[in-house]
Amino acid sequence: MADMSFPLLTATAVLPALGAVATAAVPAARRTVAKWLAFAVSLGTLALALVVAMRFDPGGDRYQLTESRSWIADFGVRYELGVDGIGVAMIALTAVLIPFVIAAGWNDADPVEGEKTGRSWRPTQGFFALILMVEAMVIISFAATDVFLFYVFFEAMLIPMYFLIGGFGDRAHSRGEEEGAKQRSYAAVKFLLYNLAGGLVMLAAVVGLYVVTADQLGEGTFSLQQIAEARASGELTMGTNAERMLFLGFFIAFAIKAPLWPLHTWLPNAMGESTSPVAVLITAVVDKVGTFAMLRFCLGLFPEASAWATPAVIALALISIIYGALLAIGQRDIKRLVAYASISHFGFIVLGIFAMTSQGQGGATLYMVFHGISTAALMLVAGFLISRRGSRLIADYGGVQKTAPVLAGTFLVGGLATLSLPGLAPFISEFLVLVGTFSRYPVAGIVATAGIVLAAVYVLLLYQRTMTGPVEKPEIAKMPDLRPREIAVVAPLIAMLIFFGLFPKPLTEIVNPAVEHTMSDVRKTDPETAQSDAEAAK
Amino acid sequence: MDPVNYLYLAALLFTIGAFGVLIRRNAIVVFMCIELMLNAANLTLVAFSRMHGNLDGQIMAFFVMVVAAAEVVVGLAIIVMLYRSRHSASVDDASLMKL
Amino acid sequence: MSALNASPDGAVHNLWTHAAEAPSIEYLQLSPALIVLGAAVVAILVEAFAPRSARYYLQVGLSGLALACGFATTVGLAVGGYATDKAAVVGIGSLSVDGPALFLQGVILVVALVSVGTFAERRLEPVAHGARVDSFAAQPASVPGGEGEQAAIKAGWTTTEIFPLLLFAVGGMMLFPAANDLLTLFIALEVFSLPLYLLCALARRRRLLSQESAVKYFLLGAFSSAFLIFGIALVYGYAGSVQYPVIADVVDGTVQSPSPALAASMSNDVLLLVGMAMILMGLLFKVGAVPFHMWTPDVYQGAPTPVTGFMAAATKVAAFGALLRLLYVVLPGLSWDWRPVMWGVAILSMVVGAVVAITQTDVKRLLAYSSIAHAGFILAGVVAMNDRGISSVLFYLLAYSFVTVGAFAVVTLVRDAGGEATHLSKWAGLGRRSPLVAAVFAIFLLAFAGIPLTSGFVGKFAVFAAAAEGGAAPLVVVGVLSSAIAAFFYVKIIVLMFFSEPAPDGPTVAIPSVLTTGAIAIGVVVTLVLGIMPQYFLDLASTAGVFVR
Amino acid sequence: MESLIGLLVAAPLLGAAVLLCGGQRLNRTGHLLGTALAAVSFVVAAVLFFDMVGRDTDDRALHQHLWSWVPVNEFQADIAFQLDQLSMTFVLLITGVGTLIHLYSIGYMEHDERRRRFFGYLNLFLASMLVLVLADNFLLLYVGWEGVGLASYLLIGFWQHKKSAATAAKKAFVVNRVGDAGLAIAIFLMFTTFGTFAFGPVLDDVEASGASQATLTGIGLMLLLAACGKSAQVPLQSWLGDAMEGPTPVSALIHAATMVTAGVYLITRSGAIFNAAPDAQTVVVVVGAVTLLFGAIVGCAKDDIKKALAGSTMSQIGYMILAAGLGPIGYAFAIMHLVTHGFFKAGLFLGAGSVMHGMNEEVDMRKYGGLRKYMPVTFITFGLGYLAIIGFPGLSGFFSKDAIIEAAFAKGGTQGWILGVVTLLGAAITAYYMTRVMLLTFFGEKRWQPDAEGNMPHPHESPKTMVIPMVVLAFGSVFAGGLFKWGDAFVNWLEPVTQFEHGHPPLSVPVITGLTVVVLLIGVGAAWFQYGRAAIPVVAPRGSLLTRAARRDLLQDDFNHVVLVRGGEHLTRSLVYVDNKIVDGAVNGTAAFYGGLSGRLRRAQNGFARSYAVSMFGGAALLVAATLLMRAV
Repeated sequence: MADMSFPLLTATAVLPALGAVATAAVPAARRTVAKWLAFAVSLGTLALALVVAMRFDPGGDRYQLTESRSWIADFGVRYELGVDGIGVAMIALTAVLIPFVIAAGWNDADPVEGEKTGRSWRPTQGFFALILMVEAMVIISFAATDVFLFYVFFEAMLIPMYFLIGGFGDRAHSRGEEEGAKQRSYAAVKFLLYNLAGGLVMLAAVVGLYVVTADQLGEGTFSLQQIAEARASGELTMGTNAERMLFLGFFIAFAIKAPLWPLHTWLPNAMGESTSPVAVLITAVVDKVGTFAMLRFCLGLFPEASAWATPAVIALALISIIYGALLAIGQRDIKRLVAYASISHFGFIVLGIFAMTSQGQGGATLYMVFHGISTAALMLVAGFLISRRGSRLIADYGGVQKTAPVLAGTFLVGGLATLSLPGLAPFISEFLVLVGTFSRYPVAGIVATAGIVLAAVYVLLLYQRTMTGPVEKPEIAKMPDLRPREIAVVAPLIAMLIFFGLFPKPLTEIVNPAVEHTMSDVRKTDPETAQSDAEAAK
Repeated sequence: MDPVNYLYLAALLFTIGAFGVLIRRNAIVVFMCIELMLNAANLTLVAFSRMHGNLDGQIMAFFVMVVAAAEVVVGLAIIVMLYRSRHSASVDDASLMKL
Repeated sequence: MSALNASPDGAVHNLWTHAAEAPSIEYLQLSPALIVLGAAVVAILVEAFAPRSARYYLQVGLSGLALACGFATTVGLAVGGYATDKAAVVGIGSLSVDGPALFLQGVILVVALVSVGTFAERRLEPVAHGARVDSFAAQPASVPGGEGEQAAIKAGWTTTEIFPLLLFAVGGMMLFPAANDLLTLFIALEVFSLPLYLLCALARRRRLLSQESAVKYFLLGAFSSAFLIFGIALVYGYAGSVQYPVIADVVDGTVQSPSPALAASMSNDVLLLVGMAMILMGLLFKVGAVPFHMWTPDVYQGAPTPVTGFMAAATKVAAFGALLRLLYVVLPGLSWDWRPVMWGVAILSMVVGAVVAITQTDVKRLLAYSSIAHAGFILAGVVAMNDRGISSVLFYLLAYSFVTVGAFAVVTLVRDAGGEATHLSKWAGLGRRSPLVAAVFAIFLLAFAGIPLTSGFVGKFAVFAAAAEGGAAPLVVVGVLSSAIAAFFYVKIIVLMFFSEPAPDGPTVAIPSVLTTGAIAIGVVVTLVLGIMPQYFLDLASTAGVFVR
Repeated sequence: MESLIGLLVAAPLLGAAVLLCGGQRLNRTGHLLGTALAAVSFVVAAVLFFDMVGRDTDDRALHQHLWSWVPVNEFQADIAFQLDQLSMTFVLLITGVGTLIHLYSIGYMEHDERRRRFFGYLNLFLASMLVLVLADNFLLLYVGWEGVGLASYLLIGFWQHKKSAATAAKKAFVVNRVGDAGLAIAIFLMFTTFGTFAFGPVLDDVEASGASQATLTGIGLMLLLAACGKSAQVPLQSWLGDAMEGPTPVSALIHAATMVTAGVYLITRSGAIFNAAPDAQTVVVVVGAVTLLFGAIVGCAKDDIKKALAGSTMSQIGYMILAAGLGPIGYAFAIMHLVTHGFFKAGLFLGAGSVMHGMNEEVDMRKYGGLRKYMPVTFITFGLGYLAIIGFPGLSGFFSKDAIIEAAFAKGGTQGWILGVVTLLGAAITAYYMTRVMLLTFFGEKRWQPDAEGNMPHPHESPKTMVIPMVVLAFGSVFAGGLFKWGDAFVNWLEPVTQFEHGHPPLSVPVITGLTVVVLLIGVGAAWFQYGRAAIPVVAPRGSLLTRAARRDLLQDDFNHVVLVRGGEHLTRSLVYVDNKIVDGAVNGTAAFYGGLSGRLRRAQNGFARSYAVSMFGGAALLVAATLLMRAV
């Protein structure tokens, strides 16, 4: 099944990895070279990702562009790559966002003057190298169809992320440079340990999976397809409890990454302390691995257990939606506000996944993509704002749109996307998730709908407090508007939001078949409508 | 007489030695106690050798003695070194490293 | 001796009749150990007769050569099939040359070879009176700070005895996992322990700490070996022999026509159980498992760092090898009795090691505690009681030993006026000042933490998988949780190195010679290769993972 | 012809895009472009209208399918337009009035440096509003629905430097969001019930769909909730008053003529569902009745001319909702009143704007007085609008409102009587407060006050661009009703879409008409009695309890403030505390726990070799004991 043609997916992942190495190797004095190199590499990766999207045939097999080599035969681990529509969408999202992240973070990692460091200390090179490294690892984990392979990169990507968060926070901190550094390393450690703990729980489950397969199939395997086939043919039957334990092991790890209430508290710290491009990287790219993995691994490997856990998961998702939104309203810090908003949105994604309807899961997938874009837009503009004023506190702003109308305008568009205004992309995904949920769990659907009202509240509160009102503070009176580089970063994002808001078909076309497969994994079909009942009755 | 008694004696010696290690401060004495434990082992070996009627035990006893001798060499060297540098052979004084 | 217990009846008579004919010794299979021990003897002669000026070079050359040859022959034997189908019990039944033995001997030899580099390193210490010196005392016998020491330093003396000591230790360690009877086990233990006691005492800086560590190590080590030998005596009393196969038969009760004495003693399980427990204690002491771990932090901290690295790596390898053979060859029949105990020890080691390490402030102590936790992880693999258990432990030891040697080698580089700056506060901001060293150390830490793409992760997975297969799922859970705790302090160091401002009086990173650089490089390479492309070594471990019986 | 429909939307959309992204260089010409594009849209509408009239009644509806929007197997949403008589009516109203308001704004916003953006927003509004009325499925309608919400948000908050404006804008959007949520849920229900939400399949044959009565009622109520949000009906009316913070043309276009009537459109459009769900209809009628009184009462108490008019808007829309709730006997009249109201209310607002323009943006009517001499045109046009809204016989308001009152009576039974009386009462109050406005503003002696800068206002007639629209609208206010009534032209025009059945009121039509005229005169008389003769204090007297309540929008705003705003603040604040101290506290607590444990455990490592020996010895003992124990058990 694995066509041994050109390993496109591997190439897509390897290119940024090599780029990372090259970028890191650029001499300390040649910062600009490193920046352009990294940017070029990210564009190259984008090109490859687009080729992947082109080569992908929505009508074809479930997994395409597959590669399969033996890796650690001893554990039955194979280097198996392959993408379904969802994978393609996520890889494309990653590849699209990274160039923006790099461009937005252009000057975020320039070394501070008067910092006594060794000759070979190269923060800028490191920054961009780490970003590319994360991209490579994320792409692999989106493409991996071998559980172990996925796990390896799911865990490994924590390390570069950890350095990005801990090493390159906002220079501006409301409570001074010193406190800032402390907060930053706290956030980084919290991020790493929280996710590592989740990952280790998952490791136990992975070991368990290995034992189960080894026990029943003679030799252990982690290949999604093999396991699926074995289950289908009845060779492999997990005991109910075993399956549930394994499911929990996986789910907890993903719920932390996603993050789902009550395992979310690392996100506000991480997003708050890191520079906004890194924050985008966290919430728009890395966290998506969690929700993606729920869709592919939790449902794919443990359908019965997923069905068993659905009520609880939906409850948690609903809590996340409402809780996240309410906390976002209560925040004083712009970035933390966006973080809590993201928590609310991840609630929607999880809700859609576990609604187990094609609208819900399709919507969830689109949600991952669109939330990525919209958060990127909002967060990056917020970053530009913060870099101008040197403060993250909402109270330090007001009346910005008088002095920097373009900044305010783009910020508003980002905000409107976040509250999923119709006509912008997120609306479609959110509506699909809600419809999908409602058609199976009406009450849950209605509760979740309350989330859209709250979203309006926190977004517009933020806009009102920062952008409108009289200009009272001198820093704002002389605040410059967006620079060309910054406009170049935001404009395409907004364009994408509008385009997909009106014409999401390119995405839905590749996502729908994949969702059908997932639905068949969990042996679910969409609920019947009264209409069709009536027709059936006739 | 019943060789089992030798076992009891050996066990007694071993226990005495062990407790000596636990309660005595002087490094030399502690070391002597360890030697005592080794000899208790020797006694046991010999006794069992006798009971089983093969010579393995006795031969091993010789080995143990040699080992003990070697330990004396090394041990005394170390203890003397300790004594010279701190003018005390108390084990408890050597407690710079803790926690 | 095989002749002796071949026929339990009429022992005295046999002694005479059999002593006449010379026993046959399989020199080929024994050659690795013989080479090393022989070289050790030669090294002593060098100490005796070679002029001071020449000794250093002679010793380094000799040790390096000997260890290299030893490794070569080991590989040769393995290739020659002595690890698998030609595996045999040799030396009149006292040693067994088989897969695990050769594998572990190979590991020990390479570790030792690398350690020779760190032992011989002379670039780190500041030049004393025009002489480049290593990190060992000029004249150990002299009083610290006394004029004797001053004179020795002025004379530019160095303790070249470390090399023969190292060789003896290595020889003992090679015999330890190969020992096929309890006596050899005991002898080998002493042969590698005694030199280590001495090596611990030889630090050039902070000699009081060094001596203290030596005393503690010696007393406690002797204490534990006393238990060991007493346990051996009891088991001998039970089985009437110290040969593994024989004891195994007796334990399984499959011995044909036992003599009346044996029949009598066999009926008394208490002998066996108590003896077994004491022997286990002796071995667990060497691997540094809770509650026999307390020497580890002090000794690791006080001993000269190159010695610590060697000891931490090689001793664990040797001791776990012996433990495996004992449990898998001699006592499988008793597994119902010792498995629960070992479970407890494993859990304790994992948890205590990880938890106590959190609050450590000295790099070497911290690594010591982490080694305790790792002993716990390895024990989890040991108690699996299946083939994968053996191979996973072998692989883990391979991975762990190189990470350890490398890590301690890095520790030797970070120095300030007082020698090595081992206090963590000194490491603040190291990443800013010398990113390369910090990055390398970070890699080792991540490997300790078991992050994917490092050898540590593969090892951990192998061990846990074996344990889970062996029905020890709870151990896996505990292991996972304690590795989560452990991750905390590994991360703490990384934070310190990269994210905190460099201390004004921070240490400098010495530029080492090729010796240490090589050691560290090898460590990094092995760590990454075993992390990314482990297949070959896993195969090696699993083919080697069969004991000869 | 179909292809033209897209153009209706495209023109203003293009305008919005160009004006908002164009940047400074368009500052000088932007407003002209915006107005021109609005006019284009109107012309296209006219063309389509005459084409439609040209075709015979049954195939007047036009369809334009642009592209498939969101296809996820069952769930199929298209970007497709449907132009039938109902849509057509709205399109004409929107583009027509819209164009006039654009024209008016040229003058009104002359001195605002952000005029370009203002016109951009106006165009955006037109586009969204047209999408709303042209959509052929509820999801696309939803897009327009929130689109106008956005435009209204931007325009209310146009003077963002005023805190009050920003707040009002946010309030409007959020309150509307509540309604939007209702619309969303209605769509969910439709999807789960009919498997689609396109107008055709859903509305054509509701009975056959096998949908339960409960479901239909649910859908109806959710639609009503949406309507309440958009059309400022009780209980979601609170935003409309504050919305007057926006520039007056906005109030005229969005918050009088077009957007606020979207609710009426929604209910009329989905009439099929309401017809099948009588309970829902009853609720609609009740909401309408309550609101028409509520708004009227509020209108009586306000001294701010725009707020007074806002109250009246609420109440007039109450009429429409009520009519729509009556079912087939009411739909047509609802729409008819909607159109006429569009004319005269827009006219009134523009007049108000013109007055404010002349009075240094003063809005307090108590500081007006005697303006008829100074701004004659404004006076006349405003006056005509006034006569129209109070339903002076012969003017358009008279016909449309009278029709609704008849229909209300025709509902039959006690319901019919109650509704009839309510509508009559409403008519009386309307007459009262509108007369009050008229008197306070244009009659009596000057009560002008210097503004903040201390310079006295010297009122003057507004510029041409402002006057023309007022005049045009005045014409509409006068004649529209008559034209519509002429041979029931309007009813027949809408009949194919909304159905129509003649209601039979218990009283004969002339009687009802008589009654209306009577209550009208009563209202006017009362107002003259109070404000016509006596001098008016510049500072409002304390007034009766009701008056004071009415000034504060009958206290429902205070209710919202206390319950929702304050409550919400407390909730969020406490949740933040919970998140930091409890949820996150658990995390940090675990870390702290291990730290403490570690600190305690490491004390065992006390540095004394002998104590280490003890632990070894103990360990050995344990080992032995354990092994023996294992054997024992």
